[in-house]
Amino acid sequence: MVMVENRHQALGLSDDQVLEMYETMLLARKVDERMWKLNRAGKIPFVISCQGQEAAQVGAAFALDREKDVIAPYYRDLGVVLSFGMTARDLMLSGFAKAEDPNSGGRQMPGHFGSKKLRILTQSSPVTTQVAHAVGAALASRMKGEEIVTFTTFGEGSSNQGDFHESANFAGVHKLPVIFMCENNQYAISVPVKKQLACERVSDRAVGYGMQGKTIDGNDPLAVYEAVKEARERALRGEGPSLIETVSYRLTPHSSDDDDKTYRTVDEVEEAKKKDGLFQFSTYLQSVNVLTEEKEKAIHDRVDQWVEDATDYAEAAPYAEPESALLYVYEE
Amino acid sequence: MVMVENRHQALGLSDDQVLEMYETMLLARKVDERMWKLNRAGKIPFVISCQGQEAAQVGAAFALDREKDVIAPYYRDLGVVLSFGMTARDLMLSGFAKAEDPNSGGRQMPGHFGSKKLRILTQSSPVTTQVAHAVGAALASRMKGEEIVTFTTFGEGSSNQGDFHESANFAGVHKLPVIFMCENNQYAISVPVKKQLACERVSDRAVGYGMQGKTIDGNDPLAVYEAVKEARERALRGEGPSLIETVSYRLTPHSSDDDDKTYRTVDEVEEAKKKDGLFQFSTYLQSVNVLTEEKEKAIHDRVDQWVEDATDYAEAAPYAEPESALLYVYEE
Amino acid sequence: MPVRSYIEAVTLALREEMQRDENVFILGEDVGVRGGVFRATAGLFEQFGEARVMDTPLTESAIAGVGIGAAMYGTRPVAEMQFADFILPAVNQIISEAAKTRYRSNNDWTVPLTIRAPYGGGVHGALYHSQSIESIFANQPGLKIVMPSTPYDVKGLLKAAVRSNDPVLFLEHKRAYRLIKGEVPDEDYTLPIGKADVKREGEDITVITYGLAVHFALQAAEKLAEEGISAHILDLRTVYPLDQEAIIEAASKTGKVLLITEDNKEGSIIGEVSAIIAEHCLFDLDAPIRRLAGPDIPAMPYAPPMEKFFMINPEKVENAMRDLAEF
Amino acid sequence: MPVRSYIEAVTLALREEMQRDENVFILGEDVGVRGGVFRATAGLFEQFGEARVMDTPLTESAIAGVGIGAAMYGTRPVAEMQFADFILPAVNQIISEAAKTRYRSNNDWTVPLTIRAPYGGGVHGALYHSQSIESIFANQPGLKIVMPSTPYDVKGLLKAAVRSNDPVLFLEHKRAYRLIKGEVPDEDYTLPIGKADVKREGEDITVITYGLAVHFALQAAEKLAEEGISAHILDLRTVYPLDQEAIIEAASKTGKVLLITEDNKEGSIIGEVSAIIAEHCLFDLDAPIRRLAGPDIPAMPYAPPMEKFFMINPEKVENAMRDLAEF
Ligand SMILES: Cc1ncc(C[n+]2csc(CCOP(=O)(O)OP(=O)(O)O)c2C)c(N)n1
Ligand SMILES: Cc1ncc(C[n+]2csc(CCOP(=O)(O)OP(=O)(O)O)c2C)c(N)n1
Ligand SMILES: [Mg+2]
Ligand SMILES: [Mg+2]
Repeated sequence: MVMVENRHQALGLSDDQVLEMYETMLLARKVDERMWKLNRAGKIPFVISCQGQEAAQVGAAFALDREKDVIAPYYRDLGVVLSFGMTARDLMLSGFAKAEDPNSGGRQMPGHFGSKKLRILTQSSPVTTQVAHAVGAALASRMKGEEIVTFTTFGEGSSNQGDFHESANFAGVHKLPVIFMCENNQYAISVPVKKQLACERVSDRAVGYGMQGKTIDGNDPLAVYEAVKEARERALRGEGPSLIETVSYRLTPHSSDDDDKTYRTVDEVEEAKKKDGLFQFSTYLQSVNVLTEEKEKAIHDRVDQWVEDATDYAEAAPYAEPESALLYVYEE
Repeated sequence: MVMVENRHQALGLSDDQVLEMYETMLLARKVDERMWKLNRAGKIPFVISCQGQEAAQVGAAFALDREKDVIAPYYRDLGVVLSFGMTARDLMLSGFAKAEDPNSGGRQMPGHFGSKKLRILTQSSPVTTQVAHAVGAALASRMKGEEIVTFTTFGEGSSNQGDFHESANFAGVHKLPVIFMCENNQYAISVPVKKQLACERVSDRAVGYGMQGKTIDGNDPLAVYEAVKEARERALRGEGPSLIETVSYRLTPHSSDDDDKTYRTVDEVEEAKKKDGLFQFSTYLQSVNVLTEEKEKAIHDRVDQWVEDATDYAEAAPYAEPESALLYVYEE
Repeated sequence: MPVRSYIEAVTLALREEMQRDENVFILGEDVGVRGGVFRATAGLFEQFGEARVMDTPLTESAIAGVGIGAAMYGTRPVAEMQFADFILPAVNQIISEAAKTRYRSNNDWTVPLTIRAPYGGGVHGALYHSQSIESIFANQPGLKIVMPSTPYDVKGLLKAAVRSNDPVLFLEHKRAYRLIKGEVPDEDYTLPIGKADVKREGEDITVITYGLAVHFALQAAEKLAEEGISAHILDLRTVYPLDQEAIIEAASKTGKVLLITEDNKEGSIIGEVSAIIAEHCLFDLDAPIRRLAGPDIPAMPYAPPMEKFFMINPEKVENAMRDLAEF
Repeated sequence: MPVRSYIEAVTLALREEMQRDENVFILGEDVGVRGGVFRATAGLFEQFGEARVMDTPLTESAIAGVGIGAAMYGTRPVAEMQFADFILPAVNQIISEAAKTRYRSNNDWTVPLTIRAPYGGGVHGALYHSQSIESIFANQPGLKIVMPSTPYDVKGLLKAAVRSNDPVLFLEHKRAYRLIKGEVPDEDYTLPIGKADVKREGEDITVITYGLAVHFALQAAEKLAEEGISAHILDLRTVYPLDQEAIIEAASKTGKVLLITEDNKEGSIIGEVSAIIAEHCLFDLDAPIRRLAGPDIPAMPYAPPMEKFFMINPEKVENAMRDLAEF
């Protein structure tokens, strides 16, 4: 067997921690896959996926303080919210739009995360608005003298929105403890990155906000972990925000309403699947003898069981009463 | 007398051309000064100034094709619009809000330039919207196969607006023939540049749009001329947009409604006046024997006469009829 | 006459106008190879090429703003907002710029720009893919807002919008896209922007509405006819500026008026319709001016029972019409 | 009781709330050392320091968006938009985010954010420094829009806005800033958001309005009283959501209603007021519901004769009131 460098120990991650990371990535993937099946079976109207981005999401989330930090994720961030305490059941409740869905009580589409308890700011659909909220939360946390950072994510297409620019600049000027992570998955629906941005890397934009910018392999959770950890430390030292771009590939169509064959080839997608961060991480963990065959099987079984339970529970759960739609417009 | 390098000939500018540039700068300054006097005398309700930015404005405008190029200037650009054919009389008519004002027929405040005949896109007050219009005009001109560029300007504070980001990126992706010039005058009303931007230079933002960025001494019309000329040539060669930052200083309060003593010292302003591009250019022209004492006097006399005539004409001119306010909401 | 769906009428109108005038071009998110997420621009990229069917970066303010600049320069851009809900980042460009350009330049510059956007609910779109957004813009002189109900009107009004020398917000009900079909001639025709249209003549009650609800009202009218109730139905078609004359005429005709919108009730454009009636023909009325609208909650939730609770539907319309007739 | 100007009441309310609650802070353009371009925050930077009176970059969407994030985190930001006209780049953050946060999170997250903005004309502000912008937002459940007319109301309502656990758009008439003075107690008090206020009791005609026009109506009422005409004047104070009960009561009382706004007529919030009346107390009316408003042109031109032509003023109000009384 070839000797592979143990990278996670060098980063201060224990074997248990990386296994937990792997399990979280797998759970995100499997919840997502199940959602597609449910959608194709006509049981839920909509899915939007994390597939291909779990490595970046979980790598980043584990670099944060998951008990204290605040996050403003975007719709693909199953891996992030699972790391922050959202459960498969919570996500399935959201997929089925049931009353018990902690994100919105079935009011929002799946992928619109939010939980005060878990410090996940509530999300909307118009892209990039959350970036400003993250900056606001960072400002408020610093005012209150709290030792935390705020972490926000968005797609590369969304990095063109005015709100990204205004928010990044605001954070730069006030040296706020916030981390901007752009999950570059090469497409904004059908539009490839070269028609979205003229710069080589999204991280090239960092200098315009006086902040550090880095582009990282988004299929490598440890590389993302390292970058986010460093950004977090800099933020806590008062050195301001960072912009981290993680490069990977969107393995599914944009959403269950999309047909990606109209704008990209099956070959291109198959090629990208070879670099899938989930399998790469599994291979790495095996190569450093952390993930044995039995362990892999145990993890898969556990995750499958969670997904199964979550689906059954959510499908059987009740909808909110129709008239409850009138509640919570204002404080009551 | 000390020998000074003849910089303008090296740039391909004739003596007559640089004298015309100087005269235009002086005219802008003197129109502006007169507007302040009229305001303080209670004759016009509002002024917003070009003072301190004439060198950059006129340097840039003369590098364009003033018979063909399209411009989307901002409210301080007296030097630009005078170079493009607006007259002192036109500007005074606008200052007095008279019917004959070619910009708006007295409908808009002074500083809101616009003239189809002169290819000056009509401007509004919300900052930075014109940047998108410039990009649109560049797109349309390229569609029509015309060999022109579009030129737009804005303040450094305004470079933080979402519209700057979205428009610059759009132009970068589509390699449009447009020049973005940021007139960095160190303040956005009372807010100094270091509280507006965290980057060192506004031009640091260019890389994020895959375009060339340059920071130029805005008190040196020849340096600005050179940069804009080069940007224009690149645009016409299909090499896309450029971002040029001209650094100077706002010599007046933000507007006639402002009191700059509340946020900056008189010393700071006096110090900046020493670098005033208008006087520097006069000194240069004298040193290369282009501007003689007689010529200087003749120019001053001519400019004074124009300002005088313009003021008299505009003051005596009639307002639009009150009911004419109802006209031109839609095509009639 | 060929029968076409509402969305086919959109595509047809765009194709014809692009053939007719090379200054017409399309810009928006995913409008190119993808043909739009609803496929309203399907086939146009293939027919007219990338330069005239342009995928833009994901930036609504720039889509509107670049469209405005291109329109000022003499082209006729048709900008697509992917969902009406996502027009909001472009509000400044639309209200401050497009709407005011002609006026502020004293008739010197104009913005012949059409902005298309799919609006409306009933498609499991939840809070941010279901909204009615017309009232946000329905107080902006210089702008026109067209909201057609039938494929025939779509074609004629969209072509008129593209040819208009003023900016037009053209709002298409996304649930109507494939649900509503109707005869659409192959010939070139336009319909006048600013004119409402009587979709059914009647004597007992007047229904004034627009968009998908026109069809609900027409269905209900058929049923009520069997009960001996005759409904007059006015389709506003242009919701800003309103066709005051047609509104006054329709209201006066029966003296009993029901106004319907899918939007939240308070502040919707039917409030203005009511005000016009109360101002001009109050003494012709035999009943209070009724309004049927969505509840005042932030658009409709995702869960089907709550979505259904929110949406106007044929039953709600029928009941409201019968109720009014019985007043 | 001390007499204070309208703008002094703004500053006082802000100062008191900042003293009362350290979570209250101010952000906006030039609000710091400069004390605001109208000087509404004058002295607060000196008293509370830079961290709580924060000059932001020139970016309205970020001002609103950062305010929203900070509010979600548990502070009470008061954001200033330098002119109401420049709130438009922030529309997406205000409508999509602030207004919908409580609802979309099923009551989990809230946005206790106040956004202040000077609106209104008559100050040589031309098209972009004179606008009334309330109708753009007056169809957004989750948001409240307050537009006070007197210094007393300013203080009480602004303090209530800061303490509100929902987002409030607080619109201050910039011409009222120094023109309108009135008694403002030193004591801490708040006034209820959502409640209209009878500013004058009367029997013959009802005027319903808000902002600066309240004063024009009060002046006119004095004059008309000499002619034997008694006017009842209702100040809406909160223009969204409207105080329906108060509107119905005021309209029913005299049966003759004049609605006044400085905004363009079509699509202004007084259309909704009219619709409420026409829906609930039509048979109490003795005259058509009249509206006095600005013409439907894009805000007011700069040249004084055209600005005057646009603006509501005491004479126009007096004439409209007399006219109605004589109906
Ligand atoms: C303001 C706005 N405009 C348009 C949309 C529709 N839309 C949803 S996702 C998306 C593409 C996003 O691309 P990117 O930012 O790269 O993120 P990705 O989906 O690839 O992760 C678009 C156009 C939206 N949600 N919000
Ligand atoms: C969208 C918008 N917000 C606020 C204003 C008010 N305002 C006018 S000029 C200005 C400062 C502009 O600063 P900068 O961009 O640096 O240009 P400068 O005036 O210094 O030339 C502000 C805040 C405005 N006109 N538009
Ligand atoms: Mg993407
Ligand atoms: Mg400046």
